[in-house]
Amino acid sequence: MKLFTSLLRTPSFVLGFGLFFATLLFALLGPLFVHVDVSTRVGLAFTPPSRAHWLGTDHLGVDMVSLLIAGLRSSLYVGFLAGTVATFVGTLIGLYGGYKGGLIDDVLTVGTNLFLVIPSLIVLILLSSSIENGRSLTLIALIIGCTTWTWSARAVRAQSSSLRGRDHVSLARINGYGTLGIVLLHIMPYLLSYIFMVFILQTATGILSEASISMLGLGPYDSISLGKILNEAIRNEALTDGAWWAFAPAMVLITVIVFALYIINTSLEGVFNPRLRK
Amino acid sequence: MTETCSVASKLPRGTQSFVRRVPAVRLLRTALALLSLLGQADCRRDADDAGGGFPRGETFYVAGWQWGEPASFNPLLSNPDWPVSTMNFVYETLLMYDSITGKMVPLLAESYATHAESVEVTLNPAARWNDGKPVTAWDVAYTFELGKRYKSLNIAPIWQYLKAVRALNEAGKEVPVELNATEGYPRRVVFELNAEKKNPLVVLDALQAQRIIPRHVIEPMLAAHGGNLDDFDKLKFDKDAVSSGPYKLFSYSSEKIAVVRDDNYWGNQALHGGKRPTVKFVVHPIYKSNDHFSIALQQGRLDASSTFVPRIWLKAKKGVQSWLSKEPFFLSSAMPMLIVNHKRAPLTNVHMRRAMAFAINYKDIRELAVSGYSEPLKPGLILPFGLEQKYFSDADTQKYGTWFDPERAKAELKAGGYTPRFGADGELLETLDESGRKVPTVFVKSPTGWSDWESIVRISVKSMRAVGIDARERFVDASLFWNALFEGDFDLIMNTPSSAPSPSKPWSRFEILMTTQDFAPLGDKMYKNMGRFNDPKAPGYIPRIDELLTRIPSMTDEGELLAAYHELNVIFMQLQPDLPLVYRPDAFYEFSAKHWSNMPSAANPYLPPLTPGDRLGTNMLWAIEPVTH
Amino acid sequence: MPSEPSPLADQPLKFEAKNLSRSFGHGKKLVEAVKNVSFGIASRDIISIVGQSGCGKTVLAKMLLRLETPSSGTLSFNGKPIGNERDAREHWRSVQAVFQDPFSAFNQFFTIRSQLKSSFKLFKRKPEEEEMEARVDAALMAVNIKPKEVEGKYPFELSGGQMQRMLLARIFILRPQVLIADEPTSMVDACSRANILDYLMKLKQELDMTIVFVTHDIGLACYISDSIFIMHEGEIVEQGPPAQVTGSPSSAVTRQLLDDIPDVHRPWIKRGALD
Amino acid sequence: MLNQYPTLKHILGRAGWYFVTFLVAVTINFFLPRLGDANPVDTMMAKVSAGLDTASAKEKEESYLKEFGLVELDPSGHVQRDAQGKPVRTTLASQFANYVGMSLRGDLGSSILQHPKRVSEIIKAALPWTLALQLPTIVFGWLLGNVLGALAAYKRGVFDQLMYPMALLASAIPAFCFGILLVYVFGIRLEWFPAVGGYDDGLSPALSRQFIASASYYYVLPFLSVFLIVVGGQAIGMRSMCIYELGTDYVKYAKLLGVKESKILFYMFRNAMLPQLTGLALALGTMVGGALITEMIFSYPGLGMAVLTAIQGNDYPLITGCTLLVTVTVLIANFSVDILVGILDPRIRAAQRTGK
Repeated sequence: MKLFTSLLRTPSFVLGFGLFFATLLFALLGPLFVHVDVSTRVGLAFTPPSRAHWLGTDHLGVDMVSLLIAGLRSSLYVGFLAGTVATFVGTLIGLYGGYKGGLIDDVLTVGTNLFLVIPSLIVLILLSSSIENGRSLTLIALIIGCTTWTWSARAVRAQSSSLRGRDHVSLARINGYGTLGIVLLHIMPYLLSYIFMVFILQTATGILSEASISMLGLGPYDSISLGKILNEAIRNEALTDGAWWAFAPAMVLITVIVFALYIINTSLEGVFNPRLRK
Repeated sequence: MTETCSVASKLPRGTQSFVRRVPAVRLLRTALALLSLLGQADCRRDADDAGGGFPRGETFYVAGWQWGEPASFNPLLSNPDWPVSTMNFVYETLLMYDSITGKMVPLLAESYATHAESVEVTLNPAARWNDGKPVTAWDVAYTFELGKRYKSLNIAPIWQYLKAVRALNEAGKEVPVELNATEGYPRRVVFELNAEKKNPLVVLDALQAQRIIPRHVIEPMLAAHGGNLDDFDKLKFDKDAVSSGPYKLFSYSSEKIAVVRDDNYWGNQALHGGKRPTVKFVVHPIYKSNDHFSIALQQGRLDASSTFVPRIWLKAKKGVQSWLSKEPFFLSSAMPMLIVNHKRAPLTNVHMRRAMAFAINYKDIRELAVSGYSEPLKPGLILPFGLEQKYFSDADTQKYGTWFDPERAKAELKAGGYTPRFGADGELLETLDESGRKVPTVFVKSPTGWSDWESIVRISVKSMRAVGIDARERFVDASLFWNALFEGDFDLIMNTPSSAPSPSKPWSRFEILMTTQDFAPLGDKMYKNMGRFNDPKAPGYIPRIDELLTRIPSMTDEGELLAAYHELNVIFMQLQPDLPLVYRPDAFYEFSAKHWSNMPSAANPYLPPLTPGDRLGTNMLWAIEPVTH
Repeated sequence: MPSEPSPLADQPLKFEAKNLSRSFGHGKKLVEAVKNVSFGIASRDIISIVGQSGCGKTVLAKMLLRLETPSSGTLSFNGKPIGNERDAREHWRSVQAVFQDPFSAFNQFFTIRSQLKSSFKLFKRKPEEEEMEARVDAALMAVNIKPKEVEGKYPFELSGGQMQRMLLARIFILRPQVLIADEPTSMVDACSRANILDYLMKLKQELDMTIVFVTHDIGLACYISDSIFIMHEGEIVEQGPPAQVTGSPSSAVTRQLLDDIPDVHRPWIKRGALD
Repeated sequence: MLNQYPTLKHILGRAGWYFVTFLVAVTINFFLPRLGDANPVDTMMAKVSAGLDTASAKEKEESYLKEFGLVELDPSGHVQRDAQGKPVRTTLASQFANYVGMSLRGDLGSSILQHPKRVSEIIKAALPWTLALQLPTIVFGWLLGNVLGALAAYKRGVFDQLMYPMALLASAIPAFCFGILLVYVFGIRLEWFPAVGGYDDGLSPALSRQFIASASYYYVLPFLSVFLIVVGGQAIGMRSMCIYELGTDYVKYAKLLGVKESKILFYMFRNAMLPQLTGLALALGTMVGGALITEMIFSYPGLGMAVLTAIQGNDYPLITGCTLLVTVTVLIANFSVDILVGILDPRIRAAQRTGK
């Protein structure tokens, strides 16, 4: 509670959270106010904004506002799913390696470094281009999650290894807790705020990664995402034809979400860190 | 390097001072200097022009033919890079087909004639290789005969239809080959037709498509490689190749390919009244995506392009033009379509195919996916305009054809025993067949990243679903696409079969879609009739189609020909083996008049709409004039 | 006091260390925390390990607790080498500990009571729910805390003295043969300190427990111990009953330790610390 | 044996781990692209088979399969066939063995898509462009970002309040969005800078003033598109590191003792910088990945595009060659930073000696 009030007194948190909440509302409640229809043709290609269609149409004459709402939903979905997977994998490996130390830690560290060394974008591209059938939104999110967990593993590992010598961990050990129990009950709770920050950053990374691979034309083909809107706009020459409404709003949305998540993260850091940096 | 300095002084003043003033730029310059040192090894050829560059007033920039890094200019490869592949810059064809008049224009050949049992070509006596040797009938015969020896050559399939290619002298006698002959060489080439498969049309196609190579150079080279074509294919032919064309390869890198005018070109005297091309260099920049060509075109960096430029009317403000200055802007000759797999349910059912043909919103495709660049689509496989118009029957299409008509689509579905089930929100849930079983989803394959095709597929799927056909898009990697097409691994697949205008149209369009030659089961490759239509071993085989396809090429009576085409087109419309979607040009042709004037267009139609070097478009290089600013 | 017998009572006890060493790192800067230590604890006494900070006493305690592995030498408990047992819990059933910092010894995220209850994990057969509750209550009573007082409370809601008693309550539940008390009094006020020492005595007397008392305070050690080990730089430099060690210290280290005891009758400035 | 030379021992130890990482990376590089069922020869065939009859197409296909080692050969060099007469494909394992053997000989094979070009040829031509675009961008961006971040942390006040949100925003904008925006505004609308390519179409790479001027002019937009984002990201990192350092006891103590401000700043900067070095190594690691999108947006020559087209066309030798190169670069960058930090940071130096 105290934490929450002190957060509310942080202007950057209010700004970040406000922005994020606004995009979330737009994605979730948008369909209540706007008739979302991403298949019907309502005009010619790249019709400029008008009263009926505030942001004009895309290259297939589909209402841009509808596309943005649908795209935003997918992007948020990818972000959260990828963020969850990456945080989960990274946290688990980081916690375990950091607590165990020794050879297991070394092996895990090498594994982590390995994934860090091979650029994740390349792995992403390789994986997503080698999957012929059903490069679905969910699959892409999972792939992103499975390739971007590395730095959260590193960050969590450092924290976890600093906790392993604490008395309460020793007590848990002589109380007969197994490794899993210690990691989950006696180390992870201490890092929850940290892991939450990691999750926020991983979500931002997920959204950016999806946009990147969609930009390269390797996006999901079962749904619309912000990256795909951009990709379609560029490939269908929205730039050349000056159809800013086909790409600028999608860019703004991506930037706003990521920006909001970044500010939330830094403001959280300001609140959490005094405790972490003992 | 002396030339470098003199050229550098021609640099616009603004640029120079810009370079001098900014320290960051100076740093950068050093970095780049180091960089180009690194790049030196690769740019050997480029170094030939010593960084002097291509003077804008003498250079023509063209694009749309080369998408990746150039690798080889070997004329025997199936896919050499621009300017060798399908261009008349370096190697030349015997004749050039004029898609507007339907006539063959002379190039290496002075004339040609079709006889009952043969096609005969007479070479231009002035035709010369750039080493001074004449282009002989031996060269022509050798070029074609290589296809008999090496089955992997593009020219090989013609030997189904040929008995022999013979080089004759004026007197009609064969003379022994003499590689270094400069006089008394044969100029007449007789293509003797295979009596069992008499088809002069494919021979005429080959005369305007096959580039002739110098026997006196290639034969010894091939011999030096022990006759091993795979070894020979490794030769790049990127330096001092012996060729007959008006241009030579000048330089190439991953960013561009350039050709330079050959001032000793034989055709300057023989074909162009002593004039040489006004263009000294033709450069093909290699950009990484389609829209970059549009940007370059509207900024005047490109003079002509053969890429798809959407909404050209918006670019007209910046000086981008096409053949016509108003809709439909282009002349169409090709028909992108959905190839139907006849071995997969429910596509085996003619009602389903016709329902699809009635369901698709051709107007949306034309207006949105191809920017309205063609006449509205009419049913059948014959173009209702241009040279093919004479075979087109409006009455037949009214009677048998399919148009965009959702109600009739639904009626066809009903006739086929199909019942669609829609959800509360109007979305199609599934389609049930007569026995109440779910009809499998029909997937429409298309390569990812081909933006106009993707749009076409999206619109088709949308309109099919609207009437109750359970179709879905499936975009696949280009690398997977072609294999799927040939092996029949698809339900519906995008393709533009046999698109280039040639003497054999519209026969070849029917043939590639409906022939049962080399019929192979799914999983084996078929390069024609990829949809496995009209299986000769299956019940319901219609021998009449093969009969018509075999007979049309040798028909000479126009009335007979007309009747045959009508019959074939009616069969196509009734059975709807495939789903044509829209018309579009075989090769797009856009140009910018910023640097060169007198480009061919509908207003100035001295040549068909082709970029320079592309078939008859080559002749443009003598006619265009630099714009003086 | 609960009258039921300790689950682990009446077993012979023998703690034996032979040439025990523990070092960290390697190369030039090898740190030997414990050097070649040998001893045997066979009685059910209170044994104090006394030494200055960094003398290796905590590392030694951790090795006895099986929280650290010796680099060399052997450590056996009741004849079985430590670390070789199939079930580590076997060892912790017999050897338990209270730690220096009561605040950091408990997990901040669970209630005190639930953490006390989790001690039953060590039991071979986990008692019924009701019995566990009763035992926890009994253990709390044993350290003079009304169960109601700490009902639903988290570690950070209690005082240091209370927390330290909670650690002891654990011991009343587990009733090990050996208790290793690592500076249990250093973080609490003087009043609680005496209290805690009393409980340790009580554990010894009532439950017949052997207590290894780790401290830097030789005075405290004298107060409760039956035997004292003096450690310095990883080695045991002197051992014996308190009277002998304090009465006639044989090593300079012991003398120094004795000198460090604050003496109200002697002004500290006279000791020449500022010379 | 090496105990007398802890630093050397440390370096060797790290080198050992990096070597293991390298081996695993090489294996992944090989197998990852081959996960899909796409066959590069099909792509080649698609390009060449137009107009071929089935029999000759088959023959051609087999000759390609043979050349790329995708079919088993009998001792006389002929393609082995199964009962149906189809060629026997090689197993992935034997392809891997072949690949390892070739890699050890420094032979990256020839490209499939750009057949018959050698992979090393392609990389050699593309790499300088990628390096020229990415290296200065990352290094200068890193330097400027660190200076700005340190200043913001030290000065606080208005400078920080302005710089920090800007830096956050800059790092939140996806690089490609920024690139597209630059192309749109400065390349297409205003036409101040070229939108496409690496140098004037009318020039060829050479050491001439004209070429260098042109290349510099074309360099501006791609450079900016990456540079500002790097600056933003680095400034944020440096700022928080410095704020942390400012709060440490040694800085407080030094201030109490009246140590000169510039000296404090120097120590603070040095200490805060070390973790940032790791960031630099990582940034260098993402170089080719980042280059990919930049090069695509600007049609800029370089390795990124080669990688992308290779991936889309399943050009295994080229993919493997490029990823191998990337892996080696990243490993070397990380290794050097590891060693450098070890030498520069007294804390880590001490830790090396105690081995912990």
